[in-house]
Amino acid sequence: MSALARLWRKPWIWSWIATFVVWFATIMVTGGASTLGLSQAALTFAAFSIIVGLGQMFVITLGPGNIDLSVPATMTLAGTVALKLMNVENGMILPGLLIAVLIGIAVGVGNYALIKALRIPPIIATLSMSFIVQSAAIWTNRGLRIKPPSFLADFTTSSTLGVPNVAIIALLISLFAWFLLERTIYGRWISAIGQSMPAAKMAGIPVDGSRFVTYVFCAVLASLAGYLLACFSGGAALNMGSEYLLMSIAVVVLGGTAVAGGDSNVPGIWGASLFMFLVVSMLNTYGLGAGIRLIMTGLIIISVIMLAGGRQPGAR
Amino acid sequence: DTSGKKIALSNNYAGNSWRQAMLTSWNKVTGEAVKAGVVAAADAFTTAENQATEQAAQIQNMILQGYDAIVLNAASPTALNGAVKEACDAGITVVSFDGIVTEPCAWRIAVDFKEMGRSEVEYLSKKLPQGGNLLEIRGLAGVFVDDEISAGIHEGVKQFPQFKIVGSVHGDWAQDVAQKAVAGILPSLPEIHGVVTQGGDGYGAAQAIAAAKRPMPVIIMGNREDELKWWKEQKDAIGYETMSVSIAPGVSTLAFWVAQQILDGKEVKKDLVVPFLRIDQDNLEQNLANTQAGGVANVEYSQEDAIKVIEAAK
Amino acid sequence: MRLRISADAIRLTIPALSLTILLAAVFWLQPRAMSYIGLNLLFNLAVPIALATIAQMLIMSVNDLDLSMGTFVSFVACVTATFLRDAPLIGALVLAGLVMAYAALGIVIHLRNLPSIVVSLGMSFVWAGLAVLLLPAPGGQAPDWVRALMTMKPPLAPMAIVASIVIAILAHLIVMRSSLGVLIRGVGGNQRSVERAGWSVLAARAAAYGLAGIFAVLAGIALVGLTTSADANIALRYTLLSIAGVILGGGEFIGGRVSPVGAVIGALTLTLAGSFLSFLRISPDWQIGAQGAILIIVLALRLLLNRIEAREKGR
Amino acid sequence: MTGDTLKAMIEVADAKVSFGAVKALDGVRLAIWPGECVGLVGHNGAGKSTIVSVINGGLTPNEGTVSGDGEVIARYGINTARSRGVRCVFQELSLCPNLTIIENTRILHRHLGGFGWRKRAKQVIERSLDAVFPGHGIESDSSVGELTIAERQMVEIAMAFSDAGIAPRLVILDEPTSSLDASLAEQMLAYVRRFVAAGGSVIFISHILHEILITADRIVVMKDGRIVAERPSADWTEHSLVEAMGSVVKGEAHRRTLRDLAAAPVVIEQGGRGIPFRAKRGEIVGLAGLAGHGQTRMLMRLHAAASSDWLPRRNSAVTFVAGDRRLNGVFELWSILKNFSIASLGDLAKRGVVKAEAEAERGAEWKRRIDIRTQDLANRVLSLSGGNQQKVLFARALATRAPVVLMDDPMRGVDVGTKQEVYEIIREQAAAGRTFVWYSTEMEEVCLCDRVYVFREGAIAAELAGDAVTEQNILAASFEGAAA
Ligand SMILES: Nc1ncnc2c1ncn2[C@@H]1O[C@H](COP(=O)(O)OP(=O)(O)OP(=O)(O)O)[C@@H](O)[C@H]1O
Ligand SMILES: Nc1ncnc2c1ncn2[C@@H]1O[C@H](COP(=O)(O)OP(=O)(O)OP(=O)(O)O)[C@@H](O)[C@H]1O
Ligand SMILES: [Mg+2]
Ligand SMILES: [Mg+2]
Repeated sequence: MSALARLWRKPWIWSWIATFVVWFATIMVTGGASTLGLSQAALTFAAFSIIVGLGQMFVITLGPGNIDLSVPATMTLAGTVALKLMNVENGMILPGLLIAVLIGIAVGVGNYALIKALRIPPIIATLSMSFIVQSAAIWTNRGLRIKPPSFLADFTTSSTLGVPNVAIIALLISLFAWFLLERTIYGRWISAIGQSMPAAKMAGIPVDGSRFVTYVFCAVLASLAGYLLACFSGGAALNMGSEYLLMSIAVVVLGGTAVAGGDSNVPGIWGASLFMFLVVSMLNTYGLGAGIRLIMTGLIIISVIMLAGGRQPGAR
Repeated sequence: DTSGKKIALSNNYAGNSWRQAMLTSWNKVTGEAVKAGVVAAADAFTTAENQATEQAAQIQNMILQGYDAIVLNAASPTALNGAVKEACDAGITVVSFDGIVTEPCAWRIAVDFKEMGRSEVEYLSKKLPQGGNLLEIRGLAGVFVDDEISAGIHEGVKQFPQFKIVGSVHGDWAQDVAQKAVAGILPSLPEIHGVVTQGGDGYGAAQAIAAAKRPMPVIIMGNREDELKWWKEQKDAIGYETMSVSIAPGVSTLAFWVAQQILDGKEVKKDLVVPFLRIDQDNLEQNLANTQAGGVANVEYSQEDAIKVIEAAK
Repeated sequence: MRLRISADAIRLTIPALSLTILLAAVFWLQPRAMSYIGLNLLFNLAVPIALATIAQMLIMSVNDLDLSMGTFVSFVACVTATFLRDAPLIGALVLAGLVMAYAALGIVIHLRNLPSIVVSLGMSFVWAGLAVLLLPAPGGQAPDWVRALMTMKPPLAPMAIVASIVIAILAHLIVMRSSLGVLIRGVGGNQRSVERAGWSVLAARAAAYGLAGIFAVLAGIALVGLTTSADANIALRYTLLSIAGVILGGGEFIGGRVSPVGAVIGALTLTLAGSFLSFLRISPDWQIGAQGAILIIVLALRLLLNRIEAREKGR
Repeated sequence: MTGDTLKAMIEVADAKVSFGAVKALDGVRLAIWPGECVGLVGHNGAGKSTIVSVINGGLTPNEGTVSGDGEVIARYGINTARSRGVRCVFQELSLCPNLTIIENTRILHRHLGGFGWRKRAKQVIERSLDAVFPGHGIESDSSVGELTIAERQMVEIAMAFSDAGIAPRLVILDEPTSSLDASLAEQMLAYVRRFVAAGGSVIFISHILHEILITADRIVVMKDGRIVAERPSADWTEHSLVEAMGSVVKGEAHRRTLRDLAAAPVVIEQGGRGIPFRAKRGEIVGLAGLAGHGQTRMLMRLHAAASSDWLPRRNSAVTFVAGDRRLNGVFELWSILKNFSIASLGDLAKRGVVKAEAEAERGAEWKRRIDIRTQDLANRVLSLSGGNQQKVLFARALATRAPVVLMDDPMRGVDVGTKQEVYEIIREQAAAGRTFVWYSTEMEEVCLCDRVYVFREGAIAAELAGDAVTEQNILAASFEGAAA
C-alpha cells in the first residue's frame, strides 16, 4: 500500500503512464499482433533520444537558464567526422569512437568557455557554438553519406536476445548516469548547484568545476549519440541532429525533471523517450496527419508541466 | 554573345547528397564554361538554413551585386515571388528549376512531380498485377514537392484500384527519419507489397523492414548511391526487382545553359519540362558505376542538350 | 550640461556602432547598395524580423522568454495569406484571438508560476501544428493592401528604412514613454516595488504578453506582404533571431533592461550581417559559422563595455 | 503635540504577526497622531519593519486591527493606505533600478497618468527633491541604476514626501539615513521637522540614536516583537535607550573561562581597510556592530579565499554556517540527511562514490549529538521547524574536518533551549582546537566570544578582547562616529 503510494509520488510516473496508454492504444489496432515489433522499434529509436536526453538532463539540473542548444550540431559533426575517419574499415572503429568523444569534449569546453569567460547566457552561448560546429560539419565532408564499417552497421541494427543493441547501450549509459546522479559526490554537487548556487558555494562545492564537467558530459553524450545514429542509419547526414534539439528538451521536461533545476531522474527520460516515439507511431497508425501530431505533442507538454510543475519555489 | 554576362546560382539547402551533387555538377560545368569564355562568371550561393526568408534576402543581394541572370532552386514555390519580381524589375533573368517559383516573369524548368508519383504506382501495377498493400513515405510536411508527389501517388492508386495505401508516414527525405517512422508504423500494418517513396528514403525503409524481419516488399528507390548499392546486393542475392526514380541533380546545369541562351537573346518558352532520371533493372549496374560513393545518380547537360530541350518546347 | 552619458545611451552605442561599421563595409564591398533601391533591398526583410524582435523584447522585459516566436509568426503568416485575404473579417477575428491567446499565456504563466521557457516550447508545437493544418503545402496569397503597403515607395527614404524608423519610434513610445511601458519594465526591474505601489502585476504581465502578441502578428503580416505567400515553416528562424536581436540591441535577459531602438538596430544588424557575409564571398560552408562568430564578438564587446560602465560607476 | 481632541491618524491595535515559528509582532499597539514624529528603535529583528509593513498595508496581521482617523478600517490594504496619505521609505531599495527617477515617480503615484505625465512627474519629484535636499544636483531623467547608493536613498526619501494629488500625511522612514552622510542626513532631518510642524506625521526608524533623540517627539522601543517602552524624547538619553533595547534577560549563557591563547598559532587572517582581521587556533572571534556594516561580506571573503570554485578540496580550510537559510543554507528539495552530509562527502566516500551506510551512520550520530527533532533523517528538510533546520546546518559544518568555522548570524529564529545546546557544542569544539568566526546580531552571543571585532561602514572599527567584551562597549563602538 505505502509502496504504491510512494510510487505514485515519483516524478517520472506520469510519463510512464502516458507511455503505457499510448502503447496499449497502438497495439490494440492490430489486436495485439504488433506487440513485439512495436516494442522493439520503440526501444530502438527511443535509445537515441535517451542518450541525448540524459546529457541535456544533467545540464538542466544545473538550474534555471542552463540549457545546451548545441546538441544537434554536435551530433552531426561527431557522426560525419567519425564516419569519414573510419572510412568503412572495421579496424578503425575505435579511433572513430575516440574522435567522436574528442569532438564532444571540444564542444563542451567551448560552450563553458563562452558561458564563463564571456559571461554569455548559456542559451546564446550554446547557440553561437552550434553555428560554428554545424559549419565545421558541412566543411568536413560536404554532405556525402559515407557508410559505416560493416561491423558497426550490423551491431547497431541488430538485437541481442530480442533487445535492440542500441537500447542495451542506452541502458548501460543510463545506469552509468543513474549511478553518477544517485551515488556519487558529483551527482550530489550538481543537484545542490541546481537548487541554490550560493548555498552550494557556501557548502564548499567547486561550482565552476562541476558545471564545466556537466557541459562537457552533455556534449560527449551528444557526440556518442551522433556516432551511433550515423552507424545505425547507414551514414551521417548534415541534418541528422535537427530533430533532437526540441526532443532532448522535451524528454527531460516530460520525464519529470524540474526545469528550475536540482531535481532530475533517469527513469523519466526512458518513459518520455518511449512516449515521444510511440505517440507518433500511434497517430500514424490511426492515420492522423502531421498537424494534429504536432498540436497533440505541444498540448501534452503543457499539460504535464501544469500537472507537475506549478508553484514550485523559485520556478521560472 | 554572353561573354560579359554574370550568372548566379541561388540554392536554398546543401544538407543532403542530392544538393551536394547538384553543386558539384554546377561547379564542373560552369567552371568549364567560364574558362571557355562563354560567360564571365557563374557563382554559387547557398543559404545557411532552408528558409524562404533567407533565400529572398539572398536574391536581393544578388540584385545588388549586378548579376545578369539568377538560376534558382527555390525553398518555396510562392514565398520567393516578391524577391523574384524585384529581380525581374531590375532586368534580371530568373530561371528556376527543381524547386520552381510561380512568379510569371521567371522561367521554370519543371519536373512533373505528380507524374513521378503516378509512375511509381504504374510500375508497381506491372510488377504486381494482382495489386496489394502500399506504404507511402512522404517528405517534409508543409513543403510543395511533398504535396505534389503525394498527390501523384494518390492519383495512381485511383487509376490502379487494386492497390491500397495502408499507411503513410513523413520521412522528411532523410534516411534516419524515414527509418524511424517506418519502424514505428510497421508493426501495426498488414503485409506490405510495395513502398512508394519520394527519394532519399528508400534505404531507410529497407533497413526498417529488414529489422522487423518482414518479407521485403518492392521499394521504389530514389537514385541515391546507398539505395542502388543495396538494390544491387539484393538483386545478386535473391533477384530482387524494383525501379528507381528521381530528378537528376545535374538539372542545375541545364538551367545554367537555358539562362545563357536567354541572355543570348534566344526566344525561350517560360515553361520547360525535363524528364526525371529513371533507373531500371537492366541499367542498374551502369548507373551504379557512374555514381559517386555517397552521392546520387546524375546526368549533366551540355549547351546542345539545352538547345534541344528549348526547341522541343516550341 | 552634464558630461556623463546616460547608461541607456551607452547601451545603444555598441549596437549602433556595429551597424554603422557593417553598413560601411557593405557599401565598400558593394557600392551599388548605396542607393534608394539598394537600401530597400538590403533591409526590407529586416522589417518583419524587427517586429518579431520587439515582440520578444516585450516578453523579455518581464523576465520571461518566448521560444515559440518563430512558429507563431509562421502561423500568423499562414492565417494572413488565407483567411485575412479570403474572408477579412474572420481573418481579423482569428488574429485578434491569437493576441488574446498570448495574453492568456501570460496570465497562466503568472498565476501558476510556470517556467515560460517550457510553456512556450509546448506552444511552439501547437502553433506549428495549426500552421501545417492550415497550409499543408506552401501557398495562399498576401492580401492586396498588405502587399501594397510593403512595396510602397515613399519619397526620400525607401520603405524598409521608413518602416524600421516607424517601428522603432512606435515601440519606443509604447515601451519607453507610455505609462504601460513603464509599468511593464518596472515588473522586470523590481516586481515588489510595483506591487507595493498598488499595481496588479498579473495585469502588467498579461499586457506585456498581449502587446508582444500584437507585434508578432504584425511581423507575420509584414512577412507575407514581402513574400506574397506563406508556408508553415516560413519564419522558424525568428525565434533565435529575435532573441539574438534583443541581446545585440543591448537588452538583457533579466532586470527589465530593454531598448526598443536597440532591438530594431539589432534586427537590422543581423540582417545586414547575412548580406555582408554573402558579399564577402565567404565559402558557403562557413557562412553559418560566421554568424555564430559575429554573435560572439558583439556579445564580448558588450561585456567589455559593461566593465567600463562599472568602472565609471565605481569612481 | 498630541492632543486628545485630535483623532489618531493611524492606530494599530493588538497586532500579531508570525512568520512560521518566528513571532515578528506579538500584540503591538501603536497610535500615530497628526503633527508628531515618532521614533522607533529596537534591536535587529525586533519587529520594526514588520509593524511598518502593517501600517503600510503590505502585510495583513494575523490578529489585530488598523484604524484610521478614529474608525476601524475593515479591509486595510496598500491602496487604502496610499489613499489615506501613508507613504513609506523601505529599509531595502524599493525603486526599479532599470527605470529613470521620473518613471519611478510614475509607478509610485498611480494617478499621475494621462497625456504629458512625464512633465508632471518631473515637477512632482523635482519639487520634492529641492524641498528636502536643496542643491542636490540629481538629474531627474537619469536611471536609478546609475545613481550612487546615497543618491538613491535621497530619491526614495523625496519620493515619499512628494505630492501628486494626494498629499502625504504619514511618512514612514525605515533607516533612511543609513547611507547618507552627515550633512544630507541633517537636511533630511530638518525637512522632517518642518513637515511635522506643518501638521504631518512621521515614523522614524534608525539605529543612530542621537538622530532619533533630536528629531522625534516621542520614542517607542521595541524588543522581540513587543513595545517595551514609550516616552517623550525629552525623557530619553542615548544611554537609557541603549539600556532599554539591550537584552533584559541575561540568559544562563555564561562566558567561557578565559584561556590564554597568546601562544596559539594564527589560522586565518585578512587585511583591508580598518583594523586587520586575524583568528587563532581554538579561538572564538565575534563580529559585531549594526547589521549590514560589512560583517557578512567579511565572512564571504574569508570563505572565498580558502575555497576553490574549480577543483574539489580534500581538506577544506573553512566551513560555513549560513544565517539566511533560504538563500544560502538549506537545499530545499533534499532530505535532512543529504542536507547534513553535503559538506563532508569527501570523508564519506570512496573514489567519488558515496558510502550510504557511512553517511547514514554519521547522520544518526549527529542527530543524537545535536538532538535534531525528527522521526527519520530521510524526511525532507523543510518538514523541520526553523530551529531544527538551523541545527542541521550546524551539524553540516561541525561534521567536517575544517579547522575554521565561519558563522553568519546562525541563530536567527532559534529558540533559547537550542541555543544553549549549540553554545555548549561550540565551546567544546573550541576547546578541542577549532576556531570559530561568529557574526551575530544578538548581544548575548557576541559576549560569549574571546575577542570581538566591531564593524562600522564596511570596516573593522574596534577590537575588544577579554573583559572588554561587554554590551556597553560594543554598542558604544557601533554607534561611535555616528554623531560626526
Ligand atoms: N518575510 C519574512 N519571512 C520570515 N521571517 C521574517 C520575514 N520578515 C521578517 N521576518 C522575521 O521577523 C522578525 C522581525 O523582523 P523585522 O524585519 O521586523 O525586524 P527589524 O526590527 O526591522 O530589524 P532590523 O533592525 O534588522 O531591520 C525577524 O526575526 C525576521 O527574521
Ligand atoms: N511542513 C511540515 N511537515 C511535517 N512536519 C512538520 C511541518 N512543519 C512542522 N512540522 C513538525 O511540527 C513540529 C513543530 O514545528 P514548529 O516549527 O512549530 O517547531 P518549533 O517548536 O517552533 O521548533 P523550533 O523552535 O526548533 O523552530 C516539528 O517537530 C516539525 O517536525
Ligand atoms: Mg521554531
Ligand atoms: Mg528592519
